[in-house]
Amino acid sequence: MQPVLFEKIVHNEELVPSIFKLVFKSEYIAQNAKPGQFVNIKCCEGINTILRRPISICDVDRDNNYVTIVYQKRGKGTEYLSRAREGDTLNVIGPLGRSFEMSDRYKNIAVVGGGIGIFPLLFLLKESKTMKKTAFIGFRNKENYVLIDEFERYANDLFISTDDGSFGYKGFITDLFENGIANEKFDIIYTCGPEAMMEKVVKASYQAGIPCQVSLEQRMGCGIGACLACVCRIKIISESEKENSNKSWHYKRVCKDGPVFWGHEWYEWGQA
Amino acid sequence: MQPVLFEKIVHNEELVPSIFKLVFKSEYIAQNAKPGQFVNIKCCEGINTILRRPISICDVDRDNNYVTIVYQKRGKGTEYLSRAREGDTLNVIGPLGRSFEMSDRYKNIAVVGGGIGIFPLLFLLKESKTMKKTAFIGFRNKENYVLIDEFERYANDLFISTDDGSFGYKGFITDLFENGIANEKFDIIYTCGPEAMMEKVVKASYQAGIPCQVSLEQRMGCGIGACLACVCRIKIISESEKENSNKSWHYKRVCKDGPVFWGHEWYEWGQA
Amino acid sequence: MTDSLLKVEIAGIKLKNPVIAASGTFGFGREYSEFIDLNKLGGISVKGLTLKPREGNKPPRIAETPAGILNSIGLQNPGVDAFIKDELPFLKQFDTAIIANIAGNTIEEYCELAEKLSDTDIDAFELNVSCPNVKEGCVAFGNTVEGISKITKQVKKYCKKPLIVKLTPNVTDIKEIAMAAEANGADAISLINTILGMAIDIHKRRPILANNFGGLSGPAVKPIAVRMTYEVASVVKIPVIGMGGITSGDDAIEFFLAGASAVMVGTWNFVNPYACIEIINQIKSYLTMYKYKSIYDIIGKIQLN
Amino acid sequence: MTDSLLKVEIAGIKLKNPVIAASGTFGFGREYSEFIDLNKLGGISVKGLTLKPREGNKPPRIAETPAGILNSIGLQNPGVDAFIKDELPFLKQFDTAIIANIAGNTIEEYCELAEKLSDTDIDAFELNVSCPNVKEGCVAFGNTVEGISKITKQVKKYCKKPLIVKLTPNVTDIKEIAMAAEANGADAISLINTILGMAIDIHKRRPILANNFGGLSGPAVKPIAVRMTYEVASVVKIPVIGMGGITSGDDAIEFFLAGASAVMVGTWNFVNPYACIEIINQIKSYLTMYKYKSIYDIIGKIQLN
Ligand SMILES: Cc1cc2nc3c(=O)[nH]c(=O)nc-3n(C[C@H](O)[C@H](O)[C@H](O)COP(=O)(O)OP(=O)(O)OC[C@H]3O[C@@H](n4cnc5c(N)ncnc54)[C@H](O)[C@@H]3O)c2cc1C
Ligand SMILES: Cc1cc2nc3c(=O)[nH]c(=O)nc-3n(C[C@H](O)[C@H](O)[C@H](O)COP(=O)(O)OP(=O)(O)OC[C@H]3O[C@@H](n4cnc5c(N)ncnc54)[C@H](O)[C@@H]3O)c2cc1C
Ligand SMILES: Cc1cc2nc3c(=O)[nH]c(=O)nc-3n(C[C@H](O)[C@H](O)[C@H](O)COP(=O)(O)O)c2cc1C
Ligand SMILES: Cc1cc2nc3c(=O)[nH]c(=O)nc-3n(C[C@H](O)[C@H](O)[C@H](O)COP(=O)(O)O)c2cc1C
Ligand code: FES
Ligand code: FES
Repeated sequence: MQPVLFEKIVHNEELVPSIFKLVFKSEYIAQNAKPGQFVNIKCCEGINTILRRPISICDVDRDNNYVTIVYQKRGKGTEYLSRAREGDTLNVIGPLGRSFEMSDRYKNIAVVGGGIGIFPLLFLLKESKTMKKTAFIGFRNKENYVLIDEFERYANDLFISTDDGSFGYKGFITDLFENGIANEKFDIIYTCGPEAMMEKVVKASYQAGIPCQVSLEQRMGCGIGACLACVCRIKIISESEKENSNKSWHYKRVCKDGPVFWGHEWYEWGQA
Repeated sequence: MQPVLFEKIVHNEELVPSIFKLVFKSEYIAQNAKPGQFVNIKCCEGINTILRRPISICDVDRDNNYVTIVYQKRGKGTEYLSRAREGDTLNVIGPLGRSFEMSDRYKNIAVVGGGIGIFPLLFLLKESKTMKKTAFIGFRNKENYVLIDEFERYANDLFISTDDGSFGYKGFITDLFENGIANEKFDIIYTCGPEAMMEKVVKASYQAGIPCQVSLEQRMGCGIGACLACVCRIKIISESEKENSNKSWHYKRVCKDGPVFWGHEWYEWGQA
Repeated sequence: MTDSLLKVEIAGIKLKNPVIAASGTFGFGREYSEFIDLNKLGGISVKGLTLKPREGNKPPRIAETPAGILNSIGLQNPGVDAFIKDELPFLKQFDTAIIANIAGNTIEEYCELAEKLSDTDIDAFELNVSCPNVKEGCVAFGNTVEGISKITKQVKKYCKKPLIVKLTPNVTDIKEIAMAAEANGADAISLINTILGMAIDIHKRRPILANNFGGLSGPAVKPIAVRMTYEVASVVKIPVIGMGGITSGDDAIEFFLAGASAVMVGTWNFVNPYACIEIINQIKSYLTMYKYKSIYDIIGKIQLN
Repeated sequence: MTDSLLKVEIAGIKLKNPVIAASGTFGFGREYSEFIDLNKLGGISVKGLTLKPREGNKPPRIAETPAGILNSIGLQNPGVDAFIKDELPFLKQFDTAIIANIAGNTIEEYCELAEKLSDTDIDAFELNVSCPNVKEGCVAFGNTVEGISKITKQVKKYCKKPLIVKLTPNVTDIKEIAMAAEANGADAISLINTILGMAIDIHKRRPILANNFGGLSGPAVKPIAVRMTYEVASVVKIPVIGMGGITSGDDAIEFFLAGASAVMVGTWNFVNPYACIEIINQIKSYLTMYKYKSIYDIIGKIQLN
């Protein structure tokens, strides 16, 4: 049985304006989490917000059973969460969802992340046992950028861009990535971030013939696969399924069938 | 203009199980409060509870601008309030409502209180400048009783009862009061507590020809007199009003016309 | 100090801003005048008025529910004559539109109310045919096309001021009711009144309200109110005044986008006596942030998906 | 371990307790079986089934509102055949009543669904004539006396299992709809389905839901649901299953007192996957505290003021 957990918050800190790092102690999640999975958090008691908020797992410390998430304060839920203090209880379910496909076959991996999409990629870099790991991460500007030290630690090559050029390359991270993919034969690409960015990454990977995984976002109800709120369009690829359907796509659940999907399954790259 | 105040909580302590004493700093309320008035508190931010909760003012320290309220944890609102900590902000409006009639004419006063009704009476005893003050206060049992030291300090004579006899007289406080009124010529009686208790007090005072004031409770909306949610039946006494109405009573607002009313105005003693 | 950004006109009445205190939540303005400057409000819709004084329902008259309240005041009011004599002069000291919310047991009563008030200084009528808390008449006029048509047509004859018809949400199809009001002479529509509800004290095993049922208002009803505002605004040409659960400028903007030309704020006044004033300022900030020149730039400007 | 305190019978179906997972919020039980022991539930009403598989509406399909949610799933489901083949055998492993919630575009589709499912192991039908999220049919059958009469009568002919008719709250008078369902053969009534609502993203100036409108559920609707449960229970003789905003045993007790013989729990499962189990325990505590011998001791036992 999967538990609904009530865990102790160890740390909750504003890293840069409106980006918070929260660490909580959870044996169950720390021991079971895989990169790409998320936790679903009740951000306040009572009805001030009701639905749980999905947040990717950014790091786990399996020795001490610490789980780290990094989140942006956006609306009501994350605002409440931002005020949690050390010692408070976190009502959390997880780990949830399909993780990134990690295999020893992939010797040379790349991650491409933008904004809040970088957090699950950090966990992936850390967990990946290969020796060649390249990270492309993009930020709006210098004020937004976080966890650079951690990315430096777990990636062999790190490329950074900011929209305004206040740090690293000025422009889109996809420019750097398209450059990278031209020079380097990656075995797999993992991407998470704004849809427009992921679309470019999927296209470039596809053209280069490299498999690619995307991590999607959608508004969720249950977070466990029961309510069908969180769907996205996914191409029908298997021949048997194609035969049974006159459609080229079907809706899949981000919370259960995803959040990680193969780039080429992601219907028309982006949700039209 | 009357302000909506955001004041600092200085102290919030559980006196006996489920009875809390909360002290906050408020120059406006401390300088303006009169015995019998109440404050109206937003017990949590957001929508977990929405309406403000009315709580009587139990004490003020005008030198230091401290205001004390004592409240019982009953439902959602008081439950939230019970978890407020020192340094938290209290969203409060007050002082509100009509206070007890205190006059130098009343040399020999008595208060009769039961349960949570005793708190406004303590403030009254403290503020009253007369030398003869008798207090009758009733509790369910020994575990419930609070603020005895304070009552001893401000009353010249203190009578205590508990329903189960675990402290003081065993039985209703009205027994002690009916005894008291037989032996002592009070100039005025003030009462606050359960309706059944107040009814007995009003009757006994009436029979003894002593003026009596009651403090009523009702569910409130606005707390300031605008919505007409909190009404109670009040006898029409003035001759001119009687002429204009074919009814013997009209609805008056507990929050604005009360909470303190004259016992003889309180229609049929109790709200039928 | 008027501000052209926020000016709106509803059925010929010029409002300095589109925020009006909702009927029944603001009395006759006296109590809130101790907290805020009434001159700053777009308008005030006064407590529902009847021909004769009314005592209203038994207490308790209010219950809290999740993100909402139920009320069963039952139209306690001093009667229209006392209003004209004692309350209106007070209200007219302020530079804000005064809307007379009227309710009756029979169409004749509504007509008589309209006649009496037409020669006073009020700025408009709000026909309350949607109060769920009184036994006779009232809501019965508001929940059928026939009922609303008849009463609007009759009362309109006696109105020398613009007539706003206030709709009840307790209907299958609010569009047809709104169209019937429009067709029969309404100058504007306001909505929503409260939704009929019930809350039970499980320990006493009785309804909390002495009246057993009450009208639901507050944040809980907002998505229903926004939907109905959109539905009505999309079928009538007359202006729509939206309300139901507004607590902030953001909430109000939802109603404007859905098609409301003004909004009313009810329940939230109880929680925050400054609510109307803060909402006016928040609407202004939103318009300024997006560089709009006028509130009209957002009225009805929702783009459907 | 059954417990006679909580046993109820609805239209001949024996439930070990009166708490049923509400349709559409519990899928086909698989996901929640990872959190709770489905054997402990009184029943499960499965996701609305249609004759053919349905993809449902575009996302986003959910929005949060004050104390509620709007959903516009649009009846995504694998179709009745896949249900019978792939899902029902899984569900039948558990000792709990299985209710097939069915929806169609035409009365014929409903009849065909009833026919197909009649020979399976389901325990009852729940006629979903109240889903606000699909364009064709469905809710149109549910909001008039004629519509509900006709569909109930027709579908009933094909039902070899008890027929529960689920009502929409988006009507002027739910009593007449309930009586029409009863008169035409309904074995029980369940209510309420969701209330039509809308939420607007004021920065994008578009509805949050891709479908523009959605159905409101969750705590916000509770007072409306309790009122309608009371109204319906007081005019029909068949059992009533109440729902709408239940989050706790206390909430459930309100519905029992109002006249419900069982309750369904929907939205709150999302917030707390243990919701149904906790509610069962809380109902038990309440009955025990007041020394009741059976849930029947409180059903409809509200005393009006
Ligand atoms: C699988 C997954 C992983 C995520 N990981 C992270 C992360 O690591 N760090 C981070 O900062 N954010 C992450 N997000 C986005 C995060 O869930 C939203 O920012 C958050 O739910 C916003 O909640 P709110 O109450 O602050 O905003 P509100 O706008 O008040 O939320 C209202 C409702 O909309 C939903 N919602 C709003 N924005 C989003 C969104 N972008 N995606 C999904 N639902 C949304 C909320 O969950 C809630 O139900 C992730 C989302 C998904 C689906
Ligand atoms: C003038 C006045 C003075 C009061 N002084 C005190 C005091 O000094 N100490 C104290 O402990 N209590 C006092 N009370 C009672 C106190 O207001 C209620 O106990 C409190 O509102 C309960 O809120 P809750 O959220 O805990 O309960 P809930 O039952 O969850 O409240 C639900 C709603 O009912 C209202 N309500 C519930 N019980 C009462 C009640 N007895 N009177 C009025 N409204 C009620 C609440 O305000 C709220 O709107 C006073 C009440 C009034 C009217
Ligand atoms: C206590 C109370 C009294 C009300 N009295 C009236 C009234 O007399 N006439 C009327 O048309 N509406 C009345 N209403 C309805 C409000 O004007 C408004 O339509 C409703 O409360 C929804 O808005 P809100 O959610 O902002 O409160 C009353 C509402 C409340 C809460
Ligand atoms: C996401 C979601 C999907 C739903 N799908 C269905 C459905 O397929 N059939 C149906 O009859 N009701 C459906 N409903 C309505 C619920 O069964 C229930 O009537 C409603 O949500 C009120 O209960 P609640 O407040 O406990 O959620 C759905 C509700 C939600 C929230
Ligand atoms: S959120 Fe319920 S299925 Fe994904
Ligand atoms: S609570 Fe509004 S008038 Fe008293």
